[in-house]
Amino acid sequence: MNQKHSTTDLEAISNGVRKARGHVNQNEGLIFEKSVTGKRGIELPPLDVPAIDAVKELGAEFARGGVEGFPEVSEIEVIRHFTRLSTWNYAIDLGMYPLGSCTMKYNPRVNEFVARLDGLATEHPLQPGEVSQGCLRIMHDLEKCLLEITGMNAASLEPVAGAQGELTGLLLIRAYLESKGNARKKVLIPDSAHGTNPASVVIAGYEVENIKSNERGQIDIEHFRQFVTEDVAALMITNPSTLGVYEENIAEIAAILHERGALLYMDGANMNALAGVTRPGDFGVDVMHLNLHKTFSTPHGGGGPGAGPVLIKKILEPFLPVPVVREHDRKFALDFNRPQSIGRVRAYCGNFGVLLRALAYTLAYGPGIRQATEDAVLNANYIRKHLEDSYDLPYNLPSMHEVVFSDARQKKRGVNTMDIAKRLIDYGFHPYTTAFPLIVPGALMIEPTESESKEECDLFIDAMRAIAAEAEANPELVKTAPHTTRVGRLDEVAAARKPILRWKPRQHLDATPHKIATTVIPTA
Amino acid sequence: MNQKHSTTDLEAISNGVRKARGHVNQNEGLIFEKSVTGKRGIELPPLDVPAIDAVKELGAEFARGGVEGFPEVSEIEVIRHFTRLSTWNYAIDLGMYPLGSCTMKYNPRVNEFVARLDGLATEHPLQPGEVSQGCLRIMHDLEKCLLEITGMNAASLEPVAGAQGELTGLLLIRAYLESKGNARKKVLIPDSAHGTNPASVVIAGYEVENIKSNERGQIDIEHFRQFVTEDVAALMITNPSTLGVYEENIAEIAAILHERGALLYMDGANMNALAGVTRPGDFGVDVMHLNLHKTFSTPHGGGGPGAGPVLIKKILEPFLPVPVVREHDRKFALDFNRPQSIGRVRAYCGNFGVLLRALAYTLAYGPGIRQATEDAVLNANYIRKHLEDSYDLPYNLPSMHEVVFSDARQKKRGVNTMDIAKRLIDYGFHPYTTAFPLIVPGALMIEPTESESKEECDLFIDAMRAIAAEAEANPELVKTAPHTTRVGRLDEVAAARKPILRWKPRQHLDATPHKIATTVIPTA
Amino acid sequence: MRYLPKSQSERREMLNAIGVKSIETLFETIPAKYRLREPLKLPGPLSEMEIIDYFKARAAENSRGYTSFLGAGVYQHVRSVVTDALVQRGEFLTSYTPYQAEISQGTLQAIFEFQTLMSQLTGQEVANASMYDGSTALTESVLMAERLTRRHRVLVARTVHPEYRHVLATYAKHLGIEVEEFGFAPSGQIDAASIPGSSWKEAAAVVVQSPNFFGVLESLGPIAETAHANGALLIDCITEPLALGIIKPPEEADIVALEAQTFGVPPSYGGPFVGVIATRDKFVRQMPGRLAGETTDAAGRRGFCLTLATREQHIRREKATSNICTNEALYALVVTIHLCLLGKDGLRELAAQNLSKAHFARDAMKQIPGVALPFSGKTFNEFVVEFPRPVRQINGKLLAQKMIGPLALDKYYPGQEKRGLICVTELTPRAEIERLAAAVKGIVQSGS
Amino acid sequence: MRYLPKSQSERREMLNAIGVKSIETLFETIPAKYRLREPLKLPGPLSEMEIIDYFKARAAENSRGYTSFLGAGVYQHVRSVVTDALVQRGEFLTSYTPYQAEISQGTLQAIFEFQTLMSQLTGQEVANASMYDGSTALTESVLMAERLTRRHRVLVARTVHPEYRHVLATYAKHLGIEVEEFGFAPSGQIDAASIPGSSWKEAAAVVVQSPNFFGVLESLGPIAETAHANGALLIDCITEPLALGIIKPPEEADIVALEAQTFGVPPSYGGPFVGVIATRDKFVRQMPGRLAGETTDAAGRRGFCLTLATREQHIRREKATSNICTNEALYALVVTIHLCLLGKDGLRELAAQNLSKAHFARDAMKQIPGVALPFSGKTFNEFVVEFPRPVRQINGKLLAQKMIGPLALDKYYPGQEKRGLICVTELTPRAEIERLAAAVKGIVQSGS
Ligand SMILES: Cc1ncc(COP(=O)(O)O)c(C=O)c1O
Ligand SMILES: Cc1ncc(COP(=O)(O)O)c(C=O)c1O
Repeated sequence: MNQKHSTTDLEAISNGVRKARGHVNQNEGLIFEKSVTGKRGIELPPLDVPAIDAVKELGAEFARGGVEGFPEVSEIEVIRHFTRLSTWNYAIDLGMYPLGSCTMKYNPRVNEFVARLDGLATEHPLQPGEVSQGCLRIMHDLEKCLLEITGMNAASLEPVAGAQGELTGLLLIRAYLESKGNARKKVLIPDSAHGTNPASVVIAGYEVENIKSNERGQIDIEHFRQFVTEDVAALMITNPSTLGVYEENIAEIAAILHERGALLYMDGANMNALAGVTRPGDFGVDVMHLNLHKTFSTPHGGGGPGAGPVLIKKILEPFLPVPVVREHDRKFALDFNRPQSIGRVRAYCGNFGVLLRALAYTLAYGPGIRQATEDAVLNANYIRKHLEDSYDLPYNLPSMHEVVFSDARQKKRGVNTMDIAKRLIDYGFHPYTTAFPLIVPGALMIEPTESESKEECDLFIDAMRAIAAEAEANPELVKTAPHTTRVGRLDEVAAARKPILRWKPRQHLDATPHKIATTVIPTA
Repeated sequence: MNQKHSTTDLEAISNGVRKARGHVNQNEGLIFEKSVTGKRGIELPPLDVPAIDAVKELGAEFARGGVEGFPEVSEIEVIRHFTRLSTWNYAIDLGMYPLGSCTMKYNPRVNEFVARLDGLATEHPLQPGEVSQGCLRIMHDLEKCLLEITGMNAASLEPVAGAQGELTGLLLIRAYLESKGNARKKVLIPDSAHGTNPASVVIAGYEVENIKSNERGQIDIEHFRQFVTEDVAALMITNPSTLGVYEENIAEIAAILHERGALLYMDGANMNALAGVTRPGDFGVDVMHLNLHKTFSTPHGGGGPGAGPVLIKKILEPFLPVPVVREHDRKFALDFNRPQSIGRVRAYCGNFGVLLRALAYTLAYGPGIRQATEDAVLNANYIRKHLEDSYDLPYNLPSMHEVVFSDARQKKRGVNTMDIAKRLIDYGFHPYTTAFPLIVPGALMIEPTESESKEECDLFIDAMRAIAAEAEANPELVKTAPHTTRVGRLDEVAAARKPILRWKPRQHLDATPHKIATTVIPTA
Repeated sequence: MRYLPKSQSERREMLNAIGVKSIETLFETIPAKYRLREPLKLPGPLSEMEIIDYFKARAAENSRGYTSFLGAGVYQHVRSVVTDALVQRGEFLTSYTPYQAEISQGTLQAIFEFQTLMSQLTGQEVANASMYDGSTALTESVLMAERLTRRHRVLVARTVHPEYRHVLATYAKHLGIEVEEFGFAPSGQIDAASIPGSSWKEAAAVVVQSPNFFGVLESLGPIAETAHANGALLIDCITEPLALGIIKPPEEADIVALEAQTFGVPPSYGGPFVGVIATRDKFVRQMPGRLAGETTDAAGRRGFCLTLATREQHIRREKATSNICTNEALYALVVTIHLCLLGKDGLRELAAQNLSKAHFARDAMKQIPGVALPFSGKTFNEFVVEFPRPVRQINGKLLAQKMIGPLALDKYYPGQEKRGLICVTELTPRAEIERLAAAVKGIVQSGS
Repeated sequence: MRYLPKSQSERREMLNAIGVKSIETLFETIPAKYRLREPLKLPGPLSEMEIIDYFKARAAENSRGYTSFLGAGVYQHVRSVVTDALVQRGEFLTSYTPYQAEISQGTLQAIFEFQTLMSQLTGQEVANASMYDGSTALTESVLMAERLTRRHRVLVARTVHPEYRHVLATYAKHLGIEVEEFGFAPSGQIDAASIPGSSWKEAAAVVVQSPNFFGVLESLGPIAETAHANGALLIDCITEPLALGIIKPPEEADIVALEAQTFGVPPSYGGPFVGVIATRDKFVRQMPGRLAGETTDAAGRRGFCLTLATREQHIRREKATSNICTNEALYALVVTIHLCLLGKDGLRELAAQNLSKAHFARDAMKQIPGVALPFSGKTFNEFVVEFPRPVRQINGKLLAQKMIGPLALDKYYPGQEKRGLICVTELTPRAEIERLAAAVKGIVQSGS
């Protein structure tokens, strides 16, 4: 309980909440606040060679006495510190994570197991090919799977996130167009696009031209045609769009672009709606990336890592970044000899550990990956159906893997999407995505993924309906949520205005109210 | 929050609680309530031999269609089910666990790692010695360490818990005395003993004779002398006693017993007070057991497993249970050829996985194990010092690894040890041991172990003092604790009167209030 | 030392607070002459890395790379990494016995689920929260039968696991319980007819095992009838309960003593394992071991707590049903998670695969000239083979080919040196079964 | 399918609730001709066991059993099992970016601790919550310097990791940033004098690395002075920050671009790793990447939240400081836990061990006739050796002896085929160093 409430308030807070309850939870200060000189959490085997005197060897110019302020704690304190911290987090392993556009699906445990195998986790990226056949084969096998799923012709596994995949794809487009004599100037982006799209376009040296979606949230073909001038290098489109809607004219859009010498880039972040059902390569896409940390189940880990492989049509292959995995006679090698390559977007071979997990995921399903897609779309539509009465649906088009509502109705009572999201926390759920896509003011973007059971979907529906009712009957309750978390809404304005971005000894000794200090107990 | 409280109550509940706060926590039904026909959490590789028709092969007499009522759930549901359940538990990894007599110390993570190694976790207990040298050497090395720590001469690693160690030790005493011509009739046990001691005595075919501790909680030598008749096979003593007090006359006691042909058995559950400081073998003990799941840090795992190796003097060696590990020329073997053996107390070779962890623990410390002992005793005395003013200390003797208070003062306000224990939960701690030892009415038995930092001890002291103050000022608050857990005190009387010991489909469908049911939502 | 969360200055500070000069003072109740003056002679201290190196070196001295055909109460089956990931959560791994129910609901609900699964599996009404292992579960079942019937003789089939019988004998010896063994028929099943009527009259219980130590399924109906007619209880011991996935549960039995290692618990050179006792509701107050029960709190919310503790040593001391205190809770959790993952279909399929695999192996062995199957009874995933030469000789040669051959029965049954017990599970690749058959054939034919 | 929590009947029930006949209906917005009629041609489905078998087979095709002397930006150091046990907790592993602070305080506080550790280590005022890796951290540092100085030229030492420079070149190409490289002196340190004055005038930044790619420590003082005098920033790139345990932090630098893999992150054939940017407070609003900041809730309780998001793409889109969104949070957590375990003393000791080991190896190599150490600068745990023959030839022979030899510098520095970069850490046993020296000696002497 994070605020003082009257008894009636308390009843209101937990009334109808079936999925969660309060429970006692450990406090924990910063690790620096637990530090005492002389404690440590790792011991090293004794040195088996003569010890060098570092100060003498390095001299006053280089020698350092130790890192000032570094923590000194024992092993059990580290265990408790991070175990306690972990209990403050929500996670997929705890429940539904309906973050639209994020595809928070189950992260299979076997993937973690195989990623840690001796002989895989231990391999150095610069070791000779003779002793790297296993790694290379994994990359090769994954590449083949991704090409089959997307219907594309070639791939680079190097980009380590969706955004880097975007940049890589755009650089490929640029290299290709340059090879045709004109790199062109602009990339078109619908207004529903994710923020990384325009940001990547700029790094690739293009200008962004935003194109408005029509009243149905789709690209208006006629309108679009006018945009595709000689200056346009490509259209960068998310399909299904961030509204969760399939771009019905995608093939025609591709044709228009191709006709004018431009290319079609597809942000594949929403591939969870398509895998096994349709293939971007078949409907005209020239370049795309996948987010393996979304569609292919690799864990988000509180913000990363990811992998954003780029998949392309044949015409773009000469320009792929180095290195590329090649097979010859069941022997695998890294190919660096690619004179037309755009270069490199990252050192070594990309996030191999993520690629490996994605392959484990793909092998688990095989062609059955279609069932996952179907279940994801089924869940989204089931939720949509049951919430249509309670929330405003700004774009009434068929939903695929996600559905986007708006807070239009609740706003009349002063309750916005963020308030509803925070209240969901009291109901035992992670919020949906708020404030995205930008074309929906006050968006509630809900993506359940295939990993949710009917039971979990039903509880979510119940919670969302209950909150809609609360927004009518007791808007204050929603606006001040969450009520059951160990901290309430944080002052983000203060955080940004006078940023405190690291612990410092002095500042925190003063700030005793925040500190879980160890009191000095007067001995009797 | 598990009850409805007024605002002032709420403030009282969390006032002064520095170690914990409420936080939202997931509900979860029984796994059987989540089951839906056709789901599953494991898939098997395809069968690589012709499939047998089980019904045909086994016939109607034997063939079974499937286990009625078994759950049918997917992998992610299993992950969430047990992850959610886990968050309802307290654990050493979360904080101090001051359970007296239980030695809840840090369970090193590396021990879990090595116990799972391919080549250790995978070994079959009946495999030939030629391919078991690693396992045998581990047992041998552990045995040597335990003998050095205890000062004894020989060991059996077979018993899988303290209680089984007791039984084994008593059977050894019986066999030895029988070999001398008279097994005798009785085993003496101080009234402060753990319940397993008398229970084990009975299984070994002896009668229990309880002997009263004197007003100092110790064995009165003169009184004791009278007890040691010709009928007495042994004294079974815990040292330090369950009061945490070293039995000052132990050597003299041993001498009296030996003089009269009886033996001294020491329950080594409290060895955490002695390791590296003194050795039972040196002060006259003939037989003892160790609780590796206490002193040697192997995890309690919610109730087990354990291991209770028995350590003995030379004279008892012929009677050890089979098998015994033997070394010859750095080759190790199991010795079954022991004609005078008492037999076997368990199939195979004991809890090897626990033994292995105990060895890992011992290797981590080496001779430094003394420092752990010192820290354990330091913590107990530090806590004692700071709580003496607030709680009654019935036996004012020097404490070793634990200290036992009584609720005598708080009882005057109607608050008993269990109430204080429950209130500790609100303060973010696991309770101490209540209601043991029996010689202290309303006991508060506190064993911090060496794993607690000064910070954690200080928070514990603060909490205990705050509760003592609450017991004065607001006894009701303490008597109705805990207030912050997901369930309140449970009706244990009802549980025992009409026991519900398993889930049954019918019963639970009726009990809808308890069930987190999946509502059927009317479609609009 | 990395496990100790104290600095030297804190130690001094705490000694000051206590009011003593040095730590030695706190040990002064130990007579000086017994206080160690020298450090113990122990190996170490070792860093984490060195500990890992030590155990990796030991692991390399064991059977890695060998194919094993051993069962005999300890089985290698598929285990999911999911189980291990979950039991390694600190909240399960490092928690104590759930006496404090309000902060132990996780363990308690899991135990309740374990009890339910074990009841369902065995067809019994109630099961406990675990015993040390199968051998002690069996032994305690006999003591339980003695308390229930107040009779002191127990009839035990020689087809019951020999090490279990050894444990029973050790416990029984000083409790005035007479253990009478009886033999088996050519089918490999018990020869109940060989039990004298006089024995029946005094019998507290008759103990059988199914599948028995030879892998043969026992018919429980007839023996149950005889037992009950004589006022005795039937105890069924089960060392390979995976069989219950496709084989009828021992509903006729009054007590079932189970070893649940087969369900996700690694062999680990013999333990920790998971014993269980399951029985009829009416016998529950004589059943040893912990029990979790369902109840409610004051607000009516469902919760679980340990119950019927008046059976246990911490309450009843010398009058308790058993001396057991620490049990095998964590491995009961392993079994629970494993069975939840397998589920109804998975368990059935797994059992069926074992049946098919073992029958394939049985057929392969049968076809080797000179090799015979001595018992005619139905089997699950183990069976006895009779060779023209001592099993130990054959095994020596198999070992050289990186195979751990059949268990030589003469280890337990003197005189049966040519008989070996073979176990084949879903994990034994067909190619390895064929390699075994070929190797045996070669050895038998070569005659050397 | 085991990952899917639905039965067929539930699917049907849900379709009914939605009001459609079949799942196909929900895909009808996809033109029929693009809907797949055939199942995809993918391997699988595989059970968990088969997946493990597949990856174990792959692992066996790699370098297990070989001793490696490779570093070059990726290091094998001691890792504690504690770190892995903690990061595998579902609450860390399976949580999203902590935008919802109230239920993400665990991740947020850990990030805040990471930022603090990185600041302390580098002697900088502020550090971000991670970049993809060192190479992109360096690249983004250059872009940051460009924004800060509004200059478009960057001077980069050829002693900076060649693959990092390659990444920088790829990004810089279309942004109008001119990358000008400069060489190194016989000491192996940068040859700052070779930079023309005209270049300095237009320079946004000068980029050096210390320890540099040859393992040699750079003196940052002089170059910092020159840079600052010319209005340019100094960017220090660090690929082996373990050195900072005993080597002075680059306080003179304005931006530090770090690869933190060395702190507990497995090499994993090149990723995931952990890039970091650290800088001065005054530059923070031009720094890319997430930041966690301290704040309070309405009740005054301390809490953490992501902050200064106006730098980021989801707010600023094409005007953002970077396109980075997903970063390497989980591995930043690995680094955080690892450094908390090591602590001040542990880090120092570990660094000192590396120094001693590498110097032992350097001495051993130096003693081989015909083998020379071409650079005179001070080194940490890597150093360049010059052989009388091409490194690749030597490595071929070492590989046959299960050693992965020095990195042949001609991979990146054409013409330097006789020079190799050797890395030795605390994990390289002395005996293996001696084996390498003996093998090299043999190869060099045999002449074949
Ligand atoms: C539609 C879309 N595009 C691109 C991205 C960026 O991917 P990443 O975060 O892996 O860089 C995201 C991630 O949230 C996304 O949802
Ligand atoms: C003093 C004492 N003796 C014996 C035992 C019994 O040991 P176990 O539970 O391992 O059987 C205990 C366990 O709590 C104990 O504290």
